[in-house]
Amino acid sequence: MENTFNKIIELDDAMKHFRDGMIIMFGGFGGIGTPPSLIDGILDNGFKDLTLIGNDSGFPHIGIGKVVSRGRAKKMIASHIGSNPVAGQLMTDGKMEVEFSPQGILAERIRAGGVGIPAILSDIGLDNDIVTGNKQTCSVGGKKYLVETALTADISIVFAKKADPYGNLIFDKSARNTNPLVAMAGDMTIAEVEEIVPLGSLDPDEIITPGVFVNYIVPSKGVNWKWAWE
Amino acid sequence: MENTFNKIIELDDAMKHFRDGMIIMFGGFGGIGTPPSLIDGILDNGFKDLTLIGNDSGFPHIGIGKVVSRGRAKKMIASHIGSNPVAGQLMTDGKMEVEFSPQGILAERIRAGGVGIPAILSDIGLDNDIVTGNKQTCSVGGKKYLVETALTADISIVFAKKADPYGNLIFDKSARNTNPLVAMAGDMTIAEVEEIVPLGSLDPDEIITPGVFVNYIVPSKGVNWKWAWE
Amino acid sequence: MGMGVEIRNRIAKRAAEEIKNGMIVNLGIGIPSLVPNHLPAGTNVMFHAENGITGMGPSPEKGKEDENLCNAGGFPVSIVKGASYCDSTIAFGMIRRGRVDMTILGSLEVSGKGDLANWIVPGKKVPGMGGAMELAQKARKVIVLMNQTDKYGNPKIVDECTLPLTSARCVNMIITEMAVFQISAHGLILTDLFAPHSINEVRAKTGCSFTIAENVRVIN
Amino acid sequence: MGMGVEIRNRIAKRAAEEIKNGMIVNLGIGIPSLVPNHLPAGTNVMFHAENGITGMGPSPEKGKEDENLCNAGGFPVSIVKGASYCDSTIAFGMIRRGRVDMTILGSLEVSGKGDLANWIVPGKKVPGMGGAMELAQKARKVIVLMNQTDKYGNPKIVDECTLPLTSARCVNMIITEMAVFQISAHGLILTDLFAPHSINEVRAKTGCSFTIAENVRVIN
Repeated sequence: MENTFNKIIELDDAMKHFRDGMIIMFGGFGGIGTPPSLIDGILDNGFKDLTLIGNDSGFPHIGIGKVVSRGRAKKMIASHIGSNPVAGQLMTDGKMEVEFSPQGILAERIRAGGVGIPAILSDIGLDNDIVTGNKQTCSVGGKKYLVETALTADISIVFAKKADPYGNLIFDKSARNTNPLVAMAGDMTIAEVEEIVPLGSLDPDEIITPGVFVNYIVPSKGVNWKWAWE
Repeated sequence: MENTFNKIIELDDAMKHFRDGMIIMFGGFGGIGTPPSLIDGILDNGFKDLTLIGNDSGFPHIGIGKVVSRGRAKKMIASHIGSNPVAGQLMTDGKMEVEFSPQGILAERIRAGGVGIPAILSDIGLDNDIVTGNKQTCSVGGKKYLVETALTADISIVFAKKADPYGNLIFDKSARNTNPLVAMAGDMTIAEVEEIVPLGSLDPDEIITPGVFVNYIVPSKGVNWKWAWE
Repeated sequence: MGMGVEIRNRIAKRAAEEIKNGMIVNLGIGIPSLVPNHLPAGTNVMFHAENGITGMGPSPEKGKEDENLCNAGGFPVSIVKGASYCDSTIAFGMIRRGRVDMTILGSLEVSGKGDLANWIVPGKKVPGMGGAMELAQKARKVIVLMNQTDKYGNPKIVDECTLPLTSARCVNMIITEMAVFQISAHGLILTDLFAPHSINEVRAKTGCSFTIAENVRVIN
Repeated sequence: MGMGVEIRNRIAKRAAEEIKNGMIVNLGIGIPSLVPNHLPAGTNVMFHAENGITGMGPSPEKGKEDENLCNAGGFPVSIVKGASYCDSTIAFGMIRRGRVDMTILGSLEVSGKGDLANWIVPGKKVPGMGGAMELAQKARKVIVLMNQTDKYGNPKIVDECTLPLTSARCVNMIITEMAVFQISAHGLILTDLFAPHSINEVRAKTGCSFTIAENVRVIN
């Protein structure tokens, strides 16, 4: 494959951009749409003290759950950790800090980071201590709202069905979920893709994530975990 | 064509939902992507005192410009009116109020309305009187931001390339522009479409606007104006 | 929920009656997932999932699962004609914009005022709210399907929730194995009774007062 | 701008030198639209339009225009391989997120500090800011192409802008028919001179002081 924009790299080269203590944002929802090879790369290279931002903590052996279960995260920002009991245990034991954000608001905060909006206002969970935490409020038109600040990351990792050499991405069915949002929010974005196709072969009307937001493209080795329903 | 969801209607029936003094939001950018038959319907039915929300005021005989030029709008919220001298004259003469919003922030305000977010914070034009107007500010992390409130409308009108009977929409090239955003922001949304295709014939991965947001579908009679470059 | 299949299906069937042609409906896990089985053939309803599906269909046959086509709980589904995929912000945009007509979910407790507590058991289970708050606050109609009592026999419909709220005053209807309640500005109203339960029996197992509709329907 | 084609192209050619492989560039109307004609063959650059195009190509031949493929000014364009369409929020997301490497635009006035005034002439022209503020504030590099003086011979590079600002301290480079200036923390620096103009001539037609780079390049 032509590598016109020098974005196509091997997994090992992608790993050179990671380091301990980083803020990593990951695409996916219950593990579906989370990039399996990049997750393995993070594990194999021993990166730790990570702050992970994404929809949920996956399952113990699925998706980001693999990283969480091995104690590599010092903090998570997620909407729930219910499907990963190890995450709950780490939180209870004080080994991992968890910041909960309502699911749709979390997605909007990630998108806000991705499109350079500093914050959004929200009325979700306004009277709920766990949501409000010590968040600032702002009154507009006599109504009080929470200031939900944008989220960005040092590196975003996403999983796509196809990429062209510019990094234009299309996703597969419900594996799209948070990926297009996460793809915009990283200071650097690495896309793991099932297939790389020649420039010009993706229909410009069908591209979901413009390559503008993608720094590197890594060919996927495929999902190597058993799904919860298997 | 099957009309399973009773969303496919004729232009005349669509017009029964309009009335004088309404807030109408329109898709399009410089006239491109603005629904020509719905615009003609509004003109032919004499609707007036309208508040129009959209990217710009088109050209005098193109897009929403046709409505503006005939003095049917009492107010516009737009990012510029530079391409329509009639709009400028109406503003100068005090016959039409114009509220300017930076283009990308206007698009975000429309999107915010569309996804039920009450407002976003913005640092665009923060020290510019015309942008700030009497807008509220909010300080986060020691930085001052403008509170840019969401925009919604009584009716949103959009222009799409194809619709299925559920109102799932795809757009044609750069005629997409603000249409998917406007489609979400209307209390009622009417899509004028070039082609209606059977349910199930649009690829679910390629649908840009889910039919959830579309109340009615009107077949287009096509563009009947001369483009500025013609 | 420790409930027999037959009873679970009876609850789901009653919930299915609330779904009208053209609606967009979000279903929680558990009994709510049984609701589609009880819809009359030809009902045009679009089932919505928070992860970005509009138009979910039934579970695929074993062996035909697609790992990239799953519901918000991570389990394989199919799609119907007219379905579409979107990112999570748009899926929640549908909810917050009021385009999701109904959500049918389970709960730990519901108060007579419609307060919903279905996400935390302090000191035991703090899994995060997921999308529950947005659904509870913003879906046009919130229907709770749950047992009349918890495993210790204590009423789950209460005067004031003891568990932390997911959202206040958001529940419109409760369907249990014993009865159906509407929650209006005037409080809790019993509208349906599942045979062979009696109103007195329901009263004994409800933690708050309720009124009784003029024509209580008895469902056999 | 009342400038000959040759001079306009000279300015555009100099601006084209600033574009490096892999960049994403937004072009304003007027002289900036000539810049692509001066790029070396094989430069991989993606031109960005606010209405949602990444990867614009040249204007189509007369008669081959597509009314649904136009730039932000409403005029027909084409696309290159690897192009994509998006909605306006994403097009501006690219700008605000710092993914647009450069914007090349015209101006009415620029101050020596890099203040940009290109959108309003009070009492005469109040057309709205369009996307100018976002581009000026958020593109990684802002290059202004304009005449050294207005039609009355008054300098357009000034100490303090007299017209309302589009954005303060945002311009990185100015290219006129006479010279090229960089704007740094140390103020305005003349780096290039277009023959046959002299530095004294430029000084006479510049409304603020500037320093001169060590090795001024003379462009013939």
